[in-house]
Amino acid sequence: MAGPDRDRLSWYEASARQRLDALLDPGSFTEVLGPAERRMSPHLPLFDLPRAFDDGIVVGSGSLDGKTMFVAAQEGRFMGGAFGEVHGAKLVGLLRAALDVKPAAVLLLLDTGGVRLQEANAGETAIAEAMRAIVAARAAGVPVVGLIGGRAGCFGGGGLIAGTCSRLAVSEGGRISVSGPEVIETNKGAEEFDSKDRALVWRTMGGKHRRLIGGADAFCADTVSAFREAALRLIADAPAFDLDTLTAEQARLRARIDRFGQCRDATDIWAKLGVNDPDAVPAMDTGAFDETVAQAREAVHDAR
Amino acid sequence: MESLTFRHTTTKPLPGTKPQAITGVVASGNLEILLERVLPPDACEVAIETPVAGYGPVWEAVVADFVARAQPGGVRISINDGGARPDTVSLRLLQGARLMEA
Amino acid sequence: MTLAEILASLFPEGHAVTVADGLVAGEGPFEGGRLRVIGVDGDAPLGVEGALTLAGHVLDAVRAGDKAPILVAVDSDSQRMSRRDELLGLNECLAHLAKALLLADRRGHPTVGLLYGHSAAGAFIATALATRVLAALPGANPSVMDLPSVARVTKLPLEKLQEMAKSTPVFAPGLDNMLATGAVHAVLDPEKPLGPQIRDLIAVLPERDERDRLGQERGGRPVAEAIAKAVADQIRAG
Amino acid sequence: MADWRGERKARDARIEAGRAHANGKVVPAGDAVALLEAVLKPGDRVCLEGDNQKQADCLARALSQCDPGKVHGLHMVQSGIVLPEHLDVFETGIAERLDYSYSGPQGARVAKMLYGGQIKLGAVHTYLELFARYFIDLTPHVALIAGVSADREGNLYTGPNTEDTPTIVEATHFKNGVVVAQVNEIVDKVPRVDIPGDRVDFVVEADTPFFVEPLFTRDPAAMTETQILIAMMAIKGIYAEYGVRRLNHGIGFGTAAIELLLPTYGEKLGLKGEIATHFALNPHPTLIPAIESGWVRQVHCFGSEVGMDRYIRERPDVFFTGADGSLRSNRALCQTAGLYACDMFIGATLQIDLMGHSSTVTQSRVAGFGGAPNMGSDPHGRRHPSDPWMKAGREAQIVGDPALMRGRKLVVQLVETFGDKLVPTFVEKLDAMELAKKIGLELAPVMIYADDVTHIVTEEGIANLLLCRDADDREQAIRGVAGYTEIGRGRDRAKVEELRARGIIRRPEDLGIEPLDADRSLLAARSIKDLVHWSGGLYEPPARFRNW
Repeated sequence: MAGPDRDRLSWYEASARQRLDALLDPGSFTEVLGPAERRMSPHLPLFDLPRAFDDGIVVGSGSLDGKTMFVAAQEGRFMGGAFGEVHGAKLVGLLRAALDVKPAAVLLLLDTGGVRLQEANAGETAIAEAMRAIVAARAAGVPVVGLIGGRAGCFGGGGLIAGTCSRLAVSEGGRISVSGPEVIETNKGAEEFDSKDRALVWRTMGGKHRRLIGGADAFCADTVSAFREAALRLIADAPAFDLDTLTAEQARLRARIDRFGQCRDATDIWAKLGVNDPDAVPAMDTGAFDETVAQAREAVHDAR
Repeated sequence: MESLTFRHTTTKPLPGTKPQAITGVVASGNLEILLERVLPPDACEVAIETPVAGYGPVWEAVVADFVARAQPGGVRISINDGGARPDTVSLRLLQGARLMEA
Repeated sequence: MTLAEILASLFPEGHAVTVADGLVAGEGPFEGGRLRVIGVDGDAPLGVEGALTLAGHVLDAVRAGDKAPILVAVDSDSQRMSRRDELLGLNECLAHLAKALLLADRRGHPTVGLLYGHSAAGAFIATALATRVLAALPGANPSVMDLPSVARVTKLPLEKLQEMAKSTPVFAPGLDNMLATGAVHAVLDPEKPLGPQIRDLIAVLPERDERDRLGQERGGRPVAEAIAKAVADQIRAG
Repeated sequence: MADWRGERKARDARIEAGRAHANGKVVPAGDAVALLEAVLKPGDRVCLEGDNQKQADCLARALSQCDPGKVHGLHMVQSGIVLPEHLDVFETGIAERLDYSYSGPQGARVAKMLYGGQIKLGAVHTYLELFARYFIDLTPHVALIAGVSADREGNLYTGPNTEDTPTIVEATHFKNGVVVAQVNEIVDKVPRVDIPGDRVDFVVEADTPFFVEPLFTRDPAAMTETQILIAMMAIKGIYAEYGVRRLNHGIGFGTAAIELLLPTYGEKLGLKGEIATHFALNPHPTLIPAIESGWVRQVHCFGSEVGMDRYIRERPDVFFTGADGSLRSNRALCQTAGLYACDMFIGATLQIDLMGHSSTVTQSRVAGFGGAPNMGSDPHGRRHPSDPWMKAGREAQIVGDPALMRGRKLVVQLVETFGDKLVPTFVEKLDAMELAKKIGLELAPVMIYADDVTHIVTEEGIANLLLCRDADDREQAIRGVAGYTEIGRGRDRAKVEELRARGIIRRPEDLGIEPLDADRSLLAARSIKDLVHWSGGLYEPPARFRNW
């Protein structure tokens, strides 16, 4: 295995543990309720499904540039990173502790398909608990920053958690959405959404679209170091959680719907945003894309 | 789910002092391996939970070869399997041993 | 109960709550002050416009500064499943609605959810589950996914799932299971006036999020509370 | 008086009948059925063009819609059974006999229809064999082919996917047959003439562009550590060992991993220019990093690959291109090149038995092998020496006069010991044998015969079968790399250690390879997007391979 060389380590490919190891200051990570404690799902055996020692989420504390961080990282390859009872409760416990301890920030390395169906009610409720705890931490002045670039994306309730964070960093591979492509296709037909058209999937919910419309605050190359730099930047610049922020968010989202509500495709939105060659956006490298983002005023805001 | 446990005696303890390590992910065709230095220095135990029934003899052979090669004395190894192929199991076991030796 | 019956029971002296495109908004006299009502009616899906409209009402209430309680009445579908909604950032809009409710709560508005029909997935999280206390009426039918769909995804026979659902509330749809999970705090009595029942809930609003404790007591979430507490304790201890 | 022009007259009559539906040579798509009913006669030998890549799909649909009362009992002689229509015609009686060589996606249905007697099978050929028989005893009466565009004279532009077309037209036109081409558009002037117009009798303007399967695109994101380990062993233990410069790769992930390791691992070993310089190979997207790093001098292609056209256009020093700039592929010539001009074939298979016979046929699927048996065989007609060929020959030689020794082609099977769903690759007996018995094939569908195989590479090691001196050596060499399959666990451990001492079996450590170094970070590209970047944006992958 390659060591945690954060400049080379692909966020998309890395495991939750590899991401944390490389993201934080070397050797600074302390896990709580780690795998040796074997706090595994009490429910998966009923479905004859294999369990994971950490139930697919790694939580603990560490430091980033010397500042204390609380961190949670979902493992997108175990049950699609989905929220089960133990998985969700670990996140909730971490967020609740943040309210008392007040670390410099909480970093959520989201990589999730949403709720784990085999434990759906527990997962759904845990997401609601997590959102309340995020709001409490933010109101107490602790920034909560989401980092999204894993293969499971950030779907279902995970998308709502992302929308609750102070700031979000996303890479090209990262997808943020409530209903997944397959779910839309299953319910509404392939005419509504052809989930096999992967270019369409990424145009509609991928990192570049989210960044351009202001659904995420930073766009990262697919390396751990890019996410680390973005996290440091975003922590220093996190909006407060108060009436002003939500009033601004209301106006921001309302304006988005007014302006782009008639658009059929992301490329129509990008054209309206002033992007010269919308069809060229998917192929742009990070540098070219950053220049494009700089032209879209919707991309920069404190309204979250 | 099928549970398997194999116990071996080794000629020496696994080098290094790291108390525990984990590698791999429970996913289709993959597995996670947790290693803990909690046994007497000449003992090794491997406990497996697998959703694929009927591969006991294969697991036994894979574990025996690993123990002969790595001599992981003192280590308890716990495996959550996601239906990994034997070569992947071997690779993860070796990766785990290397992590413990670090 | 229908929404009209609920409103009649809540506001015997009349009210100004209206429904448009499945979105509920308005207020009525309540305990010497007023009770604001927002919600989703008629099993309507919640999309980007609906979420912003409801959030707008909540933020207006916060700006009014009267700390009046807010009732979130819900009989909804799931989130609206469409390419357009996702293109426009449905996750932000739904999260914004939830944040508006959580802000109102923090600013002294008691928030009470009232589940009287269906609700599911993202719509459920953004509305009923974002209140301080969630009540339900008998016959309410919250779900994450219906059992036939669960059967399809998990590749387990429907009969087996139905059997498992009897002893394992953690995955099966329905009010009883959501109650056992702790997501729903209480079931109201439709035979009695709803106003006093809501008043009583507000009188004893839980200080902290106690849904995991309820889930533990009721057996629907056997380990969540202990896990969350263990994580919090250990990390506080450094 | 004997009539020496009977066939010629019959052809003229067919063309005359077809002219009723044509404006000159041009036939609208809507009249394709009527055209075919006019030019076809019951019992005709018909070549419906289609292989593992491009398909004359518009003409296939038209043929399947013909009236079985008018058109029936056809003898199909075609490379590929790929589209559903290729088999529909056997259900309706339009066709009766079949000689073919490849049937990837329709393999299961072919097996069922053979078993049910709906198809009278001649044989499952290799591509070259079938092409050869077009000129001897399976000459088509009518050929239905596909091109990109044509002018009104019938001059045909095939585009980068020329593939089988010249061979089919050669056999049909020059032996009194009728050639019908479907094209995506009729133009005033074609970009280049791939088939001269006087060889094309009718041109059908298709309703949709002809279908091409992106069969040679392997997503680096799906490559495993095991495949990388195997690729490392192949590079160090075979490519470098024999100095293989001229070669052909299969289409599996193992060879794709090799392509992606050349600019990284190969570079580290100092092998640039020493190995893998000249290929008979389709334009694999995974070859882009090696080309861009200057490893690859020349590539001749059987066909093209979806999304590679712009890239190829900009790399004429590497690929064969026409005056119009686009790729010129040719399956028959590239197969010949792979057979005679390459020192090595390396590719995967699904099953290998204890002798080393291999097949991709399973009990329920008759896949057909396309070109693999041509690539993966030792051509006894070869007369030019080369270092790898001579070295392999020396290793295999046991007795006799060294002056009369000839070389051997390296035929390497690159397999993981278990396939999907824990299905073992190594077996006592090939499923192909069982299938042959079940459906009454005279010849079991073996892809590569044991006596052609020189090496087997698995994650456990390399077995060099050239060095085996008897049947026991050979069986234990195979068992010795068969991992934890039943075959592998049934090895004679002492014998395997002896083979290792003789260099017949080589483990990763014998090659100086640490299995734990087999990491995805070694891949020159780890995603399709990386390949696009390597190509400078010239590679345009199909939507299904994108995640951006």
